[in-house]
Amino acid sequence: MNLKIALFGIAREIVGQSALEVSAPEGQSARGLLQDLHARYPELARLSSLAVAVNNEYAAEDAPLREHDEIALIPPVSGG
Amino acid sequence: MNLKIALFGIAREIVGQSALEVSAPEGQSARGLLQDLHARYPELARLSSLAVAVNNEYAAEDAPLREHDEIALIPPVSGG
Amino acid sequence: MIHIDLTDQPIDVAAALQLVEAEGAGAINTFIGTVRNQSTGRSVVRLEYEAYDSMALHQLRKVAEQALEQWPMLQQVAIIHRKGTLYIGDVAVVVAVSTPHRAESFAACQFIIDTLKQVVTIWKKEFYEDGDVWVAAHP
Amino acid sequence: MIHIDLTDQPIDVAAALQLVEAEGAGAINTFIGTVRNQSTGRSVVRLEYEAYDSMALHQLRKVAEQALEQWPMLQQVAIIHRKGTLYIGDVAVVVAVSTPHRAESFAACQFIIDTLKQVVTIWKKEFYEDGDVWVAAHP
Repeated sequence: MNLKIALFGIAREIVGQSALEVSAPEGQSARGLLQDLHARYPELARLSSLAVAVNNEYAAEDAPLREHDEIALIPPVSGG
Repeated sequence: MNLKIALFGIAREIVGQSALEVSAPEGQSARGLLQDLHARYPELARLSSLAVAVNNEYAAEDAPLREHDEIALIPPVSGG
Repeated sequence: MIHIDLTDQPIDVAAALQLVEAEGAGAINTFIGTVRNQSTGRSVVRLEYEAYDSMALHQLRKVAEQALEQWPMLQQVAIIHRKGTLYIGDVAVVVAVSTPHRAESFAACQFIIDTLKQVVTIWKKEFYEDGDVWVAAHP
Repeated sequence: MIHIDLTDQPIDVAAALQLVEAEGAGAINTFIGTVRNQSTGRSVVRLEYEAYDSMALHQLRKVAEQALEQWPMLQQVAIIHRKGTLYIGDVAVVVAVSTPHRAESFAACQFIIDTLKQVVTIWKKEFYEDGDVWVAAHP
């Protein structure tokens, strides 16, 4: 399946674009997606944290991703 | 000596005027003044608290009062 | 810097906030006390605040100084208290503090309003449909 | 009642305060975060806030709902966050809550700003004379 991933802040800068399309096996987990992306963009692994959001909620590590989910990478937030 | 005492809030209402002049022995303490006033105005003794202020500071119970002090009775405050 | 006021005019909250703005202060905490429509289950119509002005101003300044001692990082402190007749929704008191860091802004602001209520010589009389009470006067 | 906003326009603090006024609420606590001239010892020239808007709005609302669950006496909650480019002294965030009693106003307001900083998808980049940093990005 193809996953479309929105990127923000330093994750956007590291990848060099604000969205990314990756192909992933059916039932790919949030953790699996992060492992893939860490391999492709090693600088992502140096962040204090990197979470996956699905449909505006933080996703559990083993949450399976689906093709039409709104997926985003969430580097350490710093609002306020 | 003569002491002039400013009255506020419910203390003013109990006494029925906003200032009071009382004669007191030299070296009268804040506690002694309160005992005098409790005797003359028993309703003052029913308040949750009644403090004596001298020159804009709360006075200790055994603080001696002087004729030219600015003295006030302080019923329970309720600002804010 | 300490800004103290005791006034019979409506309090301008925006002006109070401007008093505590500081370039080194990223955190401003403000407490605003307004007149509630209820008190201990009775409907409030209006309030009257009476103050022993000179002592109230002196004690307000002391409270601010105590806060500055306890939290030396405080940059600005403003305490403005109303007196006279107030109606539902009117602002009775504003406390505003600015600090570089937020935890201290909450702690200092809360210390000030808590201490103010214990020591500052201001008295509140609540008027209901059917009577009035000097708040906290009796046990 | 919950009032949430994420805006690229200057925040009107007075308007935010009006949102939380309530006749039954005697206590309003407000936290205002402004841009400081310094951060970890470096002189800040400006900030840029980037937001994942839909998630930020959703999470802001969740934080407010959590506060209402924890302090059911809360009457009004307003959270307004700025995004885009900000300069020294600009208001970045306003949290305002109203309650009948003051202790809860402090606790709820502090809970909201603390939780906001942990979960809301907004990112701050600080620009100095000689560089820039995404705040908190690296250990």
